[in-house]
Amino acid sequence: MMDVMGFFDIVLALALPWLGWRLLASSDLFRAVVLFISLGLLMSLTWVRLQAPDVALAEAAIGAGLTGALFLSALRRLERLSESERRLEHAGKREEDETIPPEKRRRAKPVAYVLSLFLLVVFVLLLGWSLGQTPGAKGGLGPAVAGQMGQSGVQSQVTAVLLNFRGYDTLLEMMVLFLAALGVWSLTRVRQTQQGEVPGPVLATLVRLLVPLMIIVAGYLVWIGSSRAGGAFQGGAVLAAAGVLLLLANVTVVRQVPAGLLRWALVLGPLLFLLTAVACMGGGGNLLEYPGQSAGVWILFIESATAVSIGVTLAALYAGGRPPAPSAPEKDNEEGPGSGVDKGGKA
Amino acid sequence: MSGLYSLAALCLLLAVLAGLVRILRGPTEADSMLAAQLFGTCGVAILLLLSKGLDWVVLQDIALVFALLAALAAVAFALRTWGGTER
Amino acid sequence: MAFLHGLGMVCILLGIPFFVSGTIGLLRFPDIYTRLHALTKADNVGLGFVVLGLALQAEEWNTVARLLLIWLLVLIASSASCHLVARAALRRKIQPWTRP
Amino acid sequence: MPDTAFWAVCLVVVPLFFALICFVRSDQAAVLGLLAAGLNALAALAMTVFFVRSGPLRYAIGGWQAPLGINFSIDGLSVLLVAMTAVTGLSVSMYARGYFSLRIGSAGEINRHGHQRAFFWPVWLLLWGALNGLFLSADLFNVYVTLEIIGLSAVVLTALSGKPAARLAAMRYLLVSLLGSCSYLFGVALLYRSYGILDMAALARLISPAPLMWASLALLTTGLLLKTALFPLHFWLPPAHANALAPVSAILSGLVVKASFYLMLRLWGDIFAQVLPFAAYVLLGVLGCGAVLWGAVQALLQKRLKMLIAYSTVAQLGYLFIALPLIRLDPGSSAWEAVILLIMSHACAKSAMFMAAGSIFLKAGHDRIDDLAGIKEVLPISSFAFVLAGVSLMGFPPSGGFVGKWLLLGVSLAGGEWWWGVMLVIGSLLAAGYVYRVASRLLVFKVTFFSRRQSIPPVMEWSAVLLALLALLLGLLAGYPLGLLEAGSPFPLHACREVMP
Amino acid sequence: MNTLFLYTMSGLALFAIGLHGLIRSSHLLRKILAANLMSSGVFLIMIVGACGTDQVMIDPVPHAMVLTGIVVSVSTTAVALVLVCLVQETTNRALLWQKRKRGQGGRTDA
Repeated sequence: MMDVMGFFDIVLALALPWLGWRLLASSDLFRAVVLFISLGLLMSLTWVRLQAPDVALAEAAIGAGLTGALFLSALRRLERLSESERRLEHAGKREEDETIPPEKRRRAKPVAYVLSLFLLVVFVLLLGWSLGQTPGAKGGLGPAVAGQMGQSGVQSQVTAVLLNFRGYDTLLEMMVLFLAALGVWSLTRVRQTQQGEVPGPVLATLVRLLVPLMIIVAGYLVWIGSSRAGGAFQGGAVLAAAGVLLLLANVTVVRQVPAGLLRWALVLGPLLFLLTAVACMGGGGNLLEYPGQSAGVWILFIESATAVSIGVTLAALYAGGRPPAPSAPEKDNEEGPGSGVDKGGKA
Repeated sequence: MSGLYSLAALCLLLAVLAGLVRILRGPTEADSMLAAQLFGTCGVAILLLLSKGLDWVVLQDIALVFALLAALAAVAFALRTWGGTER
Repeated sequence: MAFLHGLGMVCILLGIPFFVSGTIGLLRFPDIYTRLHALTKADNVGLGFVVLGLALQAEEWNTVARLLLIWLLVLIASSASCHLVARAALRRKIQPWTRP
Repeated sequence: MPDTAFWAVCLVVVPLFFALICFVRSDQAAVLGLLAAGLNALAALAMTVFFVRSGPLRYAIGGWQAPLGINFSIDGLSVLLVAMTAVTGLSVSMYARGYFSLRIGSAGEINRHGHQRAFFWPVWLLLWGALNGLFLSADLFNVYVTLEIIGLSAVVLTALSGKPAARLAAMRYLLVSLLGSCSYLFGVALLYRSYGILDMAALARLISPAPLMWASLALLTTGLLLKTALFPLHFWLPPAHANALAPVSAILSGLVVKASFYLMLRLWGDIFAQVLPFAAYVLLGVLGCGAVLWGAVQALLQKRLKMLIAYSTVAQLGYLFIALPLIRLDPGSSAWEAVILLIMSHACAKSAMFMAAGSIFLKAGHDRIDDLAGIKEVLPISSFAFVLAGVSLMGFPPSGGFVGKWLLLGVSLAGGEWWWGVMLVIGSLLAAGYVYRVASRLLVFKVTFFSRRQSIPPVMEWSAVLLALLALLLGLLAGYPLGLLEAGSPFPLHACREVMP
Repeated sequence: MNTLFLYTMSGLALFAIGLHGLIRSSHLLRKILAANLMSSGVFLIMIVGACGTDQVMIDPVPHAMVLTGIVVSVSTTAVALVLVCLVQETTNRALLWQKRKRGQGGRTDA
């Protein structure tokens, strides 16, 4: 038995760097993104082999699913921009800039290239050797976590670490997600998609079937998080997958969501997490010290709130900009000459 | 007995990797899109076999999420890159 | 009981060749439409067999239900995406391969 | 119940809470932002008062003790830096309120500046909360998350101005920040793999020379040097700081760069202090000298005022790295006090300078240094603030910069390594060079100065002047902050340290 | 040469490939892909560190760290991709260095 799974690991461990190399060496960007998604899914298999189900779920849902979808939509936007760019140049509007084509530039600095490659190889070999030297991990904080599992209020060790022992990390983690949504909203506004884009019959039925199932699976993952692999991040990611599917199929209900409600949904998770953290201090405890034996209940409450917020935030990140203004798109010249994405879209 | 499952899982993994070669060589973008489908089916099968081989029920949840996400990736491929407005 | 177990094993062993043939089809077929055909059909049947085999060997019912749910989901998803990819390819005016 | 720990928690929770509220109530963002800034300053003041009374403290978040849970370690260094952030942050917030209300006033561009204001406040408060969290936290991975928030919010703030140059600078800044965070995380992963502990104090006791430890130190240091923009890795800083909006430039140069240098101090001064050879410190010192020279020369050549100030940040950071070998060299703690004084006075002076430059830019419509002659007729207070901040940057008595450099000079001469002292003097002369270059343009008497008609609200000018004055007076009042340092001296390198159980 | 060491080497290789790609590739999208690769490599090394001798999980803390890391990297990637689109649109090239060639320092605003 061991040799077969051992061989399975060897194939997997060799496939990852090979795929990574092909990914960066591939000439066509679309193929690079596809390889990146395949790498994410293979990585998820690796996490399964390394006994990390939570990470496998998160990698599959966030790493391969959402990041892949983000890259695809960015790639499409880049192509549409360069397409409209070519049309403008064709029409002679943009002055021809004398940029040195990138290929030639790379040869311009061979010394730096060789030096950086050499440094990298030396560093990797040194690190590889030193990693080989050190004995296997002595269990780090594992025994300490196992010892305190009694008071943690949940069965799954990873959820206990994430939301109880190191809950402060997860709180800041939610702030990072919120900040990303803020950043994307502050940079651009979502293009006014043409109304005419009614999804085809097949896609409509697919969406009608998959989205409810995804929402149920998300709820299931959040619920199962306390005892097995799952939790707020994984549940939120699957919820976001449902949101992305709705955005993809250009379902009209998505555009009717009032901006105020959307902002509250984004803020809900971090705000409730912060308030519960402070509420724990009311009863004389420290920040995030769940009172008495009710840690399990508090954790479930926080997880469900954050899962909703993560889902909405990741879907908003996929949308890639502030929701279009409900009123007639007022003259929003928020950028300089090459103005906002909406200009590009109208070309 | 349970070695059979891992052997099957190994064959599927090799099949997936062989399938990835099509992406590298695939002339059109559509060929690269097949990867999502490939993972949808082979990845789920590998996980189900492993869950039986390693007797680990959690893998079925992961297989479920795999199937959902492979569907999302495939739809994202088809729509975001080629679908939509053909100018 | 052992009979069910044996039958399940046979089903799984039946499923694997379908996967392999799906991949070979993916590599050998000349154009996108035939490859789609190979991939969607062969792999789904392969998965069907594997799921059937595992279901036969499963002890409690919720595992069987879960396996069937996953199989149905993959069926729906891959057929829908096969349709979308084919439609997209047709829109991009990729001509199906004709025997020279 | 309120004691040092309570106020420390407030310092992290209040900015984060108001950031969320500012996002939801974006029309009252400015009012809420200012309220948060005031509350934050109050909390910092209260924490300092309680700290002086009760001394250093370890606060276990979630009630779990150090190795398992995350701890705040509130000692002299973190209290001082939190106070610095509070003071600089408060004045930048007041400046920003005036800045955006002025910009919105001009009818032509209501949308853009309304949009910028609506997103400036939540992102700035998130940055502020993360800065406080970073200075207080004693957990390596928790510091990674706060570093990530600081880096990402700095990038978003830089790109807020919407100009192509700002976007390009923000893109480059984001890639450098990605590279820095990834290598820092790799260092933390290797440390955890070999010692199984994430808490800084516990780690300091376990550290022993091993190949993996050296690799992790190298990774941690590269990550932090990238984020601190030390000399060879500084290419991303000038365009980012120069092309951002005025209050954003003040925040970036004054506070954000200090966060990763503070971590360098923690790593090189405390955790890895026993195992590191003196040669490593000398290497950083040499890079610091390079930064001082390169930054100053570039500053002298710049055509634009904000680029000049950005390059002066690169130079001033050089001083902080020159101080590292002196800290190792110096048995007493005067080198420590010098570094902290330099950090605090640079934060105040540089923020004041960028604020003054922002007002000048708004008034003159451009920031080409050569055409700024006679602007003092139109903007007397801002020009005075600029020159005052320049004095502190030059290290001219009685500014904090002077006392810091003077202490460092003493340490370098006493320790027999006179060349560091010589470097400091050369740096100061060069700094005097570029400050005088600008001052001569600002203060020359020239009656006719064409300027945009809009008048700069007084709050913008006075906040710059007050901050510059504070940087100047820091030298005189050096006793108080340094006294704080004694109360919780985090790094008695020689004395054995009381560490949690 | 047990499989854990193999996974560590594979993680290290991913980090090195990502680092090389981040520095060498010219297109911004490829740089962001490389950055994600680098963090995947680091995560792999962290999780391998958490495995006992026979690949069984003995320490959940690296798992929590990697989960946080994945969410941080998806957030940073999202902002980076939007920025790339904006850079491409205003300077019609998704490259970092074209500014240098057209004269330093375009027009700036306060």
